[in-house]
Amino acid sequence: ADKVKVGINNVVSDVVFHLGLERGIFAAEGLDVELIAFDSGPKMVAPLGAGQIDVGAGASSAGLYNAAARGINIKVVADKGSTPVHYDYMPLMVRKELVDSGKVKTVADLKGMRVGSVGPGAATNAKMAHLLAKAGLGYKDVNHTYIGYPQQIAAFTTGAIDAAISTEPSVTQAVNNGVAVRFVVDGYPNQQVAVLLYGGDFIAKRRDVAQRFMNAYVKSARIFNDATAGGKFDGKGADEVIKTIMRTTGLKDAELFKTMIPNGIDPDGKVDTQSMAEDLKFFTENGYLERPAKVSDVVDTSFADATLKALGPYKAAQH
Amino acid sequence: MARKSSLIGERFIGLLTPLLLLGLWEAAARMGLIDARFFPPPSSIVHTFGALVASGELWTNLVASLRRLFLGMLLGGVPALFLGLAMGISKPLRAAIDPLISATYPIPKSAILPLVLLIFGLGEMSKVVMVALGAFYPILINTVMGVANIDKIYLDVGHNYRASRWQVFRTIALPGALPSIMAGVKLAMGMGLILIAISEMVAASDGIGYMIWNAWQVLTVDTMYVGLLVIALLGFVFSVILDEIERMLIPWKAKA
Amino acid sequence: MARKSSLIGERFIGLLTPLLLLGLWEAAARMGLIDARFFPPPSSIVHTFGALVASGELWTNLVASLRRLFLGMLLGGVPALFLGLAMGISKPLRAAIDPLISATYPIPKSAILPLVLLIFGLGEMSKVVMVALGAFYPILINTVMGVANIDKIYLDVGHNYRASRWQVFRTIALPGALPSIMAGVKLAMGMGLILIAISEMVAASDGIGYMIWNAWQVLTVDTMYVGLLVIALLGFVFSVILDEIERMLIPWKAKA
Amino acid sequence: MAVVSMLNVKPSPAASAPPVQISMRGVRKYFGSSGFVAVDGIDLDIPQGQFFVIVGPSGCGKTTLLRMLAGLESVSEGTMKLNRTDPSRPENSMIFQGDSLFPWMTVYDNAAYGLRMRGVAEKDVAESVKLWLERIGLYRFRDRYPNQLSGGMRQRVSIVRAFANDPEILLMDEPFSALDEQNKMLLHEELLRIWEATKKTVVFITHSVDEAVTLGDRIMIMTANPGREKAIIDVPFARPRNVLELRHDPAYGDLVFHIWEQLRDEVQRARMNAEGGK
Amino acid sequence: MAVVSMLNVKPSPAASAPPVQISMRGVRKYFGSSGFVAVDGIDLDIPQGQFFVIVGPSGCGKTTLLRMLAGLESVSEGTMKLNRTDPSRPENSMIFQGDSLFPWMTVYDNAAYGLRMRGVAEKDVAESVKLWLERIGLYRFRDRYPNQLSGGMRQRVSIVRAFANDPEILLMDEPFSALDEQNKMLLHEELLRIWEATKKTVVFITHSVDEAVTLGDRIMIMTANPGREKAIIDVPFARPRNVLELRHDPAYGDLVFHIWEQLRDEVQRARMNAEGGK
Ligand SMILES: Nc1ncnc2c1ncn2[C@@H]1O[C@H](COP(=O)(O)OP(=O)(O)OP(=O)(O)O)[C@@H](O)[C@H]1O
Ligand SMILES: Nc1ncnc2c1ncn2[C@@H]1O[C@H](COP(=O)(O)OP(=O)(O)OP(=O)(O)O)[C@@H](O)[C@H]1O
Ligand SMILES: [Mg+2]
Ligand SMILES: [Mg+2]
Repeated sequence: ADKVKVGINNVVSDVVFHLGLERGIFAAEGLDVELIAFDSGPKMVAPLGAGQIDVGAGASSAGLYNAAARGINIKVVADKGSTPVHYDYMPLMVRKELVDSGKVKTVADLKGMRVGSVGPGAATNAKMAHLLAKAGLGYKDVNHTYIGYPQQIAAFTTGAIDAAISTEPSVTQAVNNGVAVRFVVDGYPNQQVAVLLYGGDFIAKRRDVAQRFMNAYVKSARIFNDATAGGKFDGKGADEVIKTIMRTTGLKDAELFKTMIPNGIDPDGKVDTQSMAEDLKFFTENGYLERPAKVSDVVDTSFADATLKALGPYKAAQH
Repeated sequence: MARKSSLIGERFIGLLTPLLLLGLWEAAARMGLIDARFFPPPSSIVHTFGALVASGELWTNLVASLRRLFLGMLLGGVPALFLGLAMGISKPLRAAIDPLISATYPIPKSAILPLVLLIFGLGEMSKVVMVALGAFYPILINTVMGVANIDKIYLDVGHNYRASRWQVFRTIALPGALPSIMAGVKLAMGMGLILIAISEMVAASDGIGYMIWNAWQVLTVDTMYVGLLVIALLGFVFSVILDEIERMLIPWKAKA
Repeated sequence: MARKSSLIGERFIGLLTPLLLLGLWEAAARMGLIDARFFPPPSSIVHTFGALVASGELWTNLVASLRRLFLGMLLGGVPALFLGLAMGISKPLRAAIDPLISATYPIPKSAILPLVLLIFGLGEMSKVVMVALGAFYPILINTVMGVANIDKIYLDVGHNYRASRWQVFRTIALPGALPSIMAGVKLAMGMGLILIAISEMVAASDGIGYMIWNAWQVLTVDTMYVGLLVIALLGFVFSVILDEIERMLIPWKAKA
Repeated sequence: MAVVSMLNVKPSPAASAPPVQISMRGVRKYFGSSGFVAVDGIDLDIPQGQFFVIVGPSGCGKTTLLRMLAGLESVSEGTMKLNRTDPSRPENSMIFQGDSLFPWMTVYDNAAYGLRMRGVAEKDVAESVKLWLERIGLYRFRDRYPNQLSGGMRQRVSIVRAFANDPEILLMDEPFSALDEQNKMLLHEELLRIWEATKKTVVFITHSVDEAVTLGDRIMIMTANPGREKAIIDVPFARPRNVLELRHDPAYGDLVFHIWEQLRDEVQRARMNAEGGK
Repeated sequence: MAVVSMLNVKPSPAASAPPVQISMRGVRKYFGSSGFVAVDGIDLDIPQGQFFVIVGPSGCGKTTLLRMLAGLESVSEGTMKLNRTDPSRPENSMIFQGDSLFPWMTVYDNAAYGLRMRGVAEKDVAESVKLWLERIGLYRFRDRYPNQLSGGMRQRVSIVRAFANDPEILLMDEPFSALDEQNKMLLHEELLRIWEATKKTVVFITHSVDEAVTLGDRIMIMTANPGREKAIIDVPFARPRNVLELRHDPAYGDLVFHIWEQLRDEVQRARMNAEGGK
């Protein structure tokens, strides 16, 4: 079997890889997949560029474009987490107290407030900018504070932040803890957030293995889509998928999944280049890029296209 | 006899203080003085601890971390010891290397973790190297200081008896600096534990650090505290062991 | 005269070694022996450095970090010094607190950062506290060791002249432990720089740590190296300053 | 408390006998877990104002006894009492055997140590320290650190430190051993002059029988290890004594010879012990 | 190199005169940036096998001179040469003034230090150390650490350390100052016996004029600071000497008195200096 090293973040959306492993989908393609956990996407870039790992579960971010500009050959090859309607796993959260007291009724009320975000140059910031713009605010009309997702719950609790674009399962935990509410859901549909990345060597020197990996990946993605039809963890085979998630992430509370919103993942692996282009504009305007860049610099859809040809389009499972 | 029983007495006082603090915490958590969602009462942590022990999960992680810790301590500590002794004895060597040490020491290890991964790969080696980096500096700095502080008369005796460089190392610099070196080893052990935790957050699938990080990600607060508790216990146990080793290595102080 | 010129000579050797290493790095990067994408040649880093200085960005971040660093060093170092002196003199106090120290020291500061944020908020205080936590332990441990290692005869003299506890502190424990305390301060300064970098990665909008982390996030590698370089330079400068302070505080060694 | 008052009401044997300043009953000292006996059953009363000298073979427990007096070493068995006569002055000051100067203080600061610990005004400290350093010939070295002094100079500074402190009791452990004989003689004279003026109680350890007889009122000869009282000898010479003239007195030679002989026996016994133990 | 061979070919002044082992020409020593002069222009030749004694007031530079001989202190001006006669043995061993035992070694390990540094087989080390420790009466204390010894016992251990090393030249800096007179006398006899048997070159510092005259072939009296040669005196007594009998020789008393007087002048001059500098 061909060895493939995959960098993951041990988040909920990484379940596609675990499904592929557990259900023998990778093995069936003759792949021996090893999953390696990283504590953040950016830490994966160097090993991916240096060929220490072949595949990465990364994020669409300014870093990708800068990496490309430095000659670090990494390509976005498929969707790994996006927000089609009903799948907004990254909603705008607002501190409950502010909503209850009526201080914040619309996004426009956030003017001058403290907003948490996970880091500079992240797609979530572009989303925030998008939401603010819709409410007539500029990106700089709120105060930005960088703070990781799990810490955001703590920050909501102490009132250190007023709003944030957060992610699951932190969102559901914050809601269940009664410290924040989902304030805007589906405010920026179809944003490309998490992506599947291939290292340059993997693409150039092991094309065949890379293609087989894509085939298996898309198969897994379809299982996930079956289980999360309609934006809820109650589709076909949802219970097994939930078990896998709990086992691999260490989440202990099955109740969470009743209200948790799953991430979208295109059942054909398609990358939403349109939202990426819009986000790139945001990165450029805010000075995150060292050099001007184009979306096509970092995207290679040839593998997903070939897989689609081989497997045929996704047909939603019957319940 | 007297010494023994006072030793036991000291150990006893030493256990009392932490227990007292834990008791306070428990009471505060129960009475709602602190936010039990983030600072759960120790009893609930102990409960989770039991569950993790029962499942064998804790043990696996512990063994993985300990292995990395020991290898890293060796890899960082031994060169630090020898380099430190050499720098303590030789002024020119010290002048040449000191600035390099003080410039590289404060470079945040967490920031260069990606570079370490790049150089040493994603496997065990990079984690061991991280621990080694952490252990290296305190042992080196304390060894240099310890040697530099040895009363000059002892070095004079060594030179008068034509001790070779290596003999001066072994018979004067090392034993003379030993108390200071042991303080350095204690600091290094703590640093090692900190760095093992940091480096296991990347490219690891086991270890106490992995466990803590994972628990933060999904906010299973109790598990996280178990991880912190285990590290604290390790720190305590190691310090008791190191104290014992110190007592054995430095008999001329103990018997006074 | 002789001492002065040898001091200058030593400084010179001390600068030579790092410059040599930088030269090697430059050559290796240019000849493609190391991956210049991740280890860009120093010349290119210096270039970025110049740009960041020119834009004033570096200066703003530097000032922010230095402020936190100094406040944190004070907040952690002063209590560590006094507690350390007290523990060095009083055996029961030492027995009571030692285990607590060895258990809390290895708790990874990065793992409890969220808790620190919870307690001290997202503002300056949490960053200062992180630095203070880092500075506290090395100074404490080295002070305790330094005092415990003072030749017993000096304490005998103190007692014979009926020095009060405070006087024993001031006239014997403190000066006697000073070399060891200074080694602790050096270690603490390094730790402080490390922790300032770690804590500025969360909930900060300026500071060298912020700059480094930011650069990693968006992969502006040169900027990241500038950040690391600045920290290294700070480490070097502080150690030179601390050496100078040591020379002043410990004249009885210098004049020997 | 009760003991002290009892001592006070007890009728003195001779009308003018000074009160007892130091009293020991069955004082023993063991060391460590091995139970090595360093001092074995000393009974002794030293009246206020007496110049008491201890001689004995090396390792017999002289220093240990003095350290117990100073309260620096616990008494394993028996009782040891120091009675105060003038609570305004410090009880005792010790001149330690060997180096005991603080390496981190200059000669001046070392000499001023005791006075400063007592909170004496800096002006008075300066006066007293200057006086003493001049007497002992070290005033021009006042800004040096101990490691810049010779062995004898260091010893002289530690003498100044104790004397400047003006205690009730002076405990002196071979204070003159590293000094040349001329300095020693000058200091003998100085010491006698001061002692006669202030009538301090002095406990003085020496290896020099000449020194013992020249200076002391009473001399205790100790046995080799374990240290016991072998003999106590009263020195009959009148005060004030002239250090040089004394040596021409035939009684002086006899006394020195007598003590010398007793000591020789002890040293030989100590040798025997050592060889027996091999 | 050239110098050494020149020395070798030079015809000896007297046919049987032993070769010069130590030669100093204009040796000066300044300390630190202040330029304090500790030793000021010493010219001296010490023949092989001579027992050379240095006396002088406290702080006159004796220790400094000895440390320069041992190579532990640089010579600020002038030349100092030690000529080897037997390269198989160590050149010199020093008995330091004051404490110099390693606190982290037992009595035994301290005593064995020199031999071990030379790589002597452990069996031979054991034999030699045992012999010496027994001679000096400390064999039963061999497992103790220095802080468990009395001052005199520590001094005796450091004597053993130097003697066991069997060097060509013995440098002794007040080796007997912390010893009781009986131990001192025993050691004097021992030292003379060994010296007569081995004919080592000895440079010996003492404050005791008796000790100097009893032991020495030649005595250098040094001036008070800065240390210069005041006089060099040949000791006329025949060898082997009996330590006790010697004292009854009237020539002995005269010599002691003569040296004593010269020393007293120096000490007084030193006092004057000190007061002049205040
Ligand atoms: N490291 C030093 N720095 C400055 N001065 C020094 C140093 N060492 C010694 N001295 C000075 O040099 C002089 C000679 O010192 P040395 O120790 O040689 O005297 P000594 O003859 O051995 O006296 P003693 O009989 O008291 O031991 C003294 O005045 C001393 O203060
Ligand atoms: N801390 C200790 N532990 C064990 N034994 C000790 C300790 N201190 C002293 N001794 C022993 O007690 C005995 C008496 O020692 P002490 O120092 O009182 O002798 P001393 O009469 O002052 O001798 P010297 O004239 O050589 O100074 C010695 O045999 C010594 O080895
Ligand atoms: Mg003694
Ligand atoms: Mg001397």
